[in-house]
Amino acid sequence: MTTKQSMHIDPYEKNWIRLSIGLLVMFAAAVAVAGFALGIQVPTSEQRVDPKTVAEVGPWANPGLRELSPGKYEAYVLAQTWQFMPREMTVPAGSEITFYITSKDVQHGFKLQDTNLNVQIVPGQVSKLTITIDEPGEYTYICTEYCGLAHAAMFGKLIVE
Amino acid sequence: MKRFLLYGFYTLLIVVVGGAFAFKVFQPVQVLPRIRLAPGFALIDQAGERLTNEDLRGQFTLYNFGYTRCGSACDLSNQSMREMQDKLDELALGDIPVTLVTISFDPEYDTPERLQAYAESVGADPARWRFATIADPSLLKYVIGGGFETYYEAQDDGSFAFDPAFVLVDGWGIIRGEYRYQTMASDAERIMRHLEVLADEAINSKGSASVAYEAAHYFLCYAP
Amino acid sequence: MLENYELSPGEKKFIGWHLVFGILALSIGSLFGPLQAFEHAGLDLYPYLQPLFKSYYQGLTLHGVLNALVFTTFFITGFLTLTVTYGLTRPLRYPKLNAVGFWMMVVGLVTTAVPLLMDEASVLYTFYPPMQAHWSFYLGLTLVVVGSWVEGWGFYYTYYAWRQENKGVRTPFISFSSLITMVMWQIATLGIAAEILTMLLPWSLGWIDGADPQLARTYFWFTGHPLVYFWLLPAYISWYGMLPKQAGGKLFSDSLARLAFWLFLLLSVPLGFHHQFVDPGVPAGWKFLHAILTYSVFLPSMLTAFTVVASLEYAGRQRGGKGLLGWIRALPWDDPSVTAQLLAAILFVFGGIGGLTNASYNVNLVIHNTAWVPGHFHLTVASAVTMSFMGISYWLIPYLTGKKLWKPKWAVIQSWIWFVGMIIFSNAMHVVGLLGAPRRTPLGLAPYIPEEWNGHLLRVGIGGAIMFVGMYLYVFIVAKTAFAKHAEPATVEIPVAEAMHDPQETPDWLDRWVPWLIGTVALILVAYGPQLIDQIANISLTSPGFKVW
Amino acid sequence: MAGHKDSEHEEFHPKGTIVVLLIFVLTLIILWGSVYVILLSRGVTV
Repeated sequence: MTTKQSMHIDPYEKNWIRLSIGLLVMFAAAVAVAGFALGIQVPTSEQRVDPKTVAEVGPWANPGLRELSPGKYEAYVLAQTWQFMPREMTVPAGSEITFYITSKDVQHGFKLQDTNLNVQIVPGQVSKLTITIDEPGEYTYICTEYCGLAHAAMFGKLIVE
Repeated sequence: MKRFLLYGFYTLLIVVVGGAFAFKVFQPVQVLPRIRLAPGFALIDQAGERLTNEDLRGQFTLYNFGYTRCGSACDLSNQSMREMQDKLDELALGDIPVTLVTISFDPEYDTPERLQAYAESVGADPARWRFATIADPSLLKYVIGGGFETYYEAQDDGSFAFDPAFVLVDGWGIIRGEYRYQTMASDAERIMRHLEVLADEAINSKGSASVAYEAAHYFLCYAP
Repeated sequence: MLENYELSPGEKKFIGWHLVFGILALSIGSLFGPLQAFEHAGLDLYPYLQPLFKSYYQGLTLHGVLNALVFTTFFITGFLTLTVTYGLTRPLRYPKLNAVGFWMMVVGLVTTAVPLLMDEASVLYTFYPPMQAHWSFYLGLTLVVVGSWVEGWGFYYTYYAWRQENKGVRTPFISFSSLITMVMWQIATLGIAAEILTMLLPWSLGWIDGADPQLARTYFWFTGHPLVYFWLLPAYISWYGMLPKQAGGKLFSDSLARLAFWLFLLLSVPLGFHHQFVDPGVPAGWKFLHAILTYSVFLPSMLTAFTVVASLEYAGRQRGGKGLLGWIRALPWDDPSVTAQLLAAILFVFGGIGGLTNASYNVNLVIHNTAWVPGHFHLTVASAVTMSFMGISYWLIPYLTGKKLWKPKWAVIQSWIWFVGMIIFSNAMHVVGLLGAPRRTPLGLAPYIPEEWNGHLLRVGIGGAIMFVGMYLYVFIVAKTAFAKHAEPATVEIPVAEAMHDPQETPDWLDRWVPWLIGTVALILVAYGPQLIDQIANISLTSPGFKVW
Repeated sequence: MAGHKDSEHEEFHPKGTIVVLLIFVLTLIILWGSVYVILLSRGVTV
């Protein structure tokens, strides 16, 4: 070829690219700080269970909130069409709660309103996440994934006293 | 020359990325996750001897939790412990000893004598499987509930509601496996496989080979 | 050379059929939009539709599948047929191959529509197992996708033939970008193909007892996010390659436009885990990796923003616009096609901001599975994409039919109506999502609605109603144009923007496929390979199917 | 030919574009930042 080949980039555009990259790096840093320094994390992979038997044996046969030691709780939650088991839990303010959530039928979602607890519930998988709630009040947990006709009616309450 | 360097750089890049990729896919090394530190404790065992977490350093320890008046609720858990106790010799663990510890959460009733009798009734080999507890119930709650994160609670009729969980701890006192509920494989099978994986790491991760094990942790090459 | 080229009547007809099916799907799918919006506002009309339509979810599934999957795929394959052939100034190499692809898509559409209309597949457009639709639903979707592949192969043959005739010439931009779009689509849809063919189809036919819902999600989102780019890139083709000309200017930077498209090919696929940030079966490290990769695909969109706005500024100044921002007023706002695309771009700004929020790893926890998400994608697929396609069809349909657009003034008004409705609707959805309202939920029936949501839900209904008017005004204008008996004949020139610099001067590596394809495959292998292999090796087909609607 | 186009290009500085895009960036930072603040205010999730 005889024509001159060059990557012509307008100086204004060059600066725009720099600015864009800088902006994205800044956002990524903010996210990493929140995630890895402050400990606001997303769920990671847990154990796998058999959705056909999970509601019959083991902790989800008798789902609910249990005190491990003072101020430390675990909550086994079973999602099914179209309710959460249990429907209501009560903990003292300042408690650390570890949720173990699974489904015995279709996919569901679990979102504890006004907190960062928000997970997908996939049959065969256990969604595990730990939170600490300091503020007393009634926190609703709702199903956030379409799970059938009465999906809108699927919710429960966590009472923090 | 510049071109040569560039190709060298590309080759290196391909080797590194390809190597990392192959490592993750073929998983020549598998490990268990380092979950968190196991709690410290000082228990009294069935022979009336002190058993502390420090005594169990340098060996693998498998904990489960129960009580002697348990009845059939503990059968499954005890059977699994018994099965593992009997098969320990068949596992490739090098010279690393394994201790099974059952911690009772019923100290009021479970005196060393009763633990001794219970141990005999479930076929425990005293050299391998120890039964122990702490007299102070609130301390016990912090160890089992707070530290091992395993639930138990006294009921009105004197029995206990509890989770038949297992916890696997390595020689540094780090929890490497928690078996809280029935997963796709049976607990005993998984735990024995995991013991071998732990032993493999403890024996082989020395010198330059330790890089491979650290990589396995980094790439989450966890044994299923 | 472009000015003299004219598509054959057969080709025009062929493209026209794509639009007919696409817009037909859109006009049926959009019927359900206001029903959902009204439901949120407290007015449930579904009981009155019995027994024709059984439930909110049947409506929602039809809305999603017909609008987001069917309308887009038909419109895009049709539009790309035009940009490939017109850009290359040569007819399709094997028109029969493309025809086969098209009719496969039509058969697929019908096969999908039947179970949808019979309420046998109310599984929404993500069809997550173990919710189980009738097998014909999965088969139909497969046919639509494979049909689009076949049309893509037709494009490749055409390109290859052109390349033989034109060695050393830069591929004309609109064809170049169309081909990249199609290649990206074909790589991306491998995920959904694997999901349906190896799992859902045999499972819905009863050949295997269970599905693995987690693996299915991973397969689905392998396709699911690049799917968004498959919708978006044709709009970008128009924004880069056509809109500057329509506005009276030139493409500001041809080489950066090409680079942006290569980056879209490279980065569109390996980031699907950002839809699975809250999934229990994916390790957090992989989620973070995909968050970073999603950030990097934001970069070509930033490039696009600059190049497109600069091209428009140039156009505005050519038209006499003065001052820092006076050029905006000087743009041809009386041209319905331009107006639609400009408004689409404005809405897309907010879609982009929301999208970046969604992609931000833990920030996603705040809005995952809330009404924010449909609020967001109505700004992307239902604004940036749909409005651009509306704008395109305002010149494309006159071009194909030879009839003048019916009342261009009304077409301008139509764009503004949609724009206003969308602002009200999407803003309300974002806000109510931040407050915690779940997506995919008939909120009028939910027993847990706090008082503070109600005002926003009312706005959802109002916005939906305005958009409804906008949508059917569009359908009306388009139908009026296409089926007019005594229309004025139109002589439409396909708008193809010149670049400020001769494309022949752009570097050679911007016109070479092999290195970019290798890079794309390598990046996908790194970002997806290990997790996919993990999940496939540990597959547990334990979930039987459920029909829960 | 090429020289002519270059000179034509030199005359055009997309200053208005920069203004438009800076408004965009500002909006982006404000909106994104507000969600980020909500995240931080809701406490730790491990």
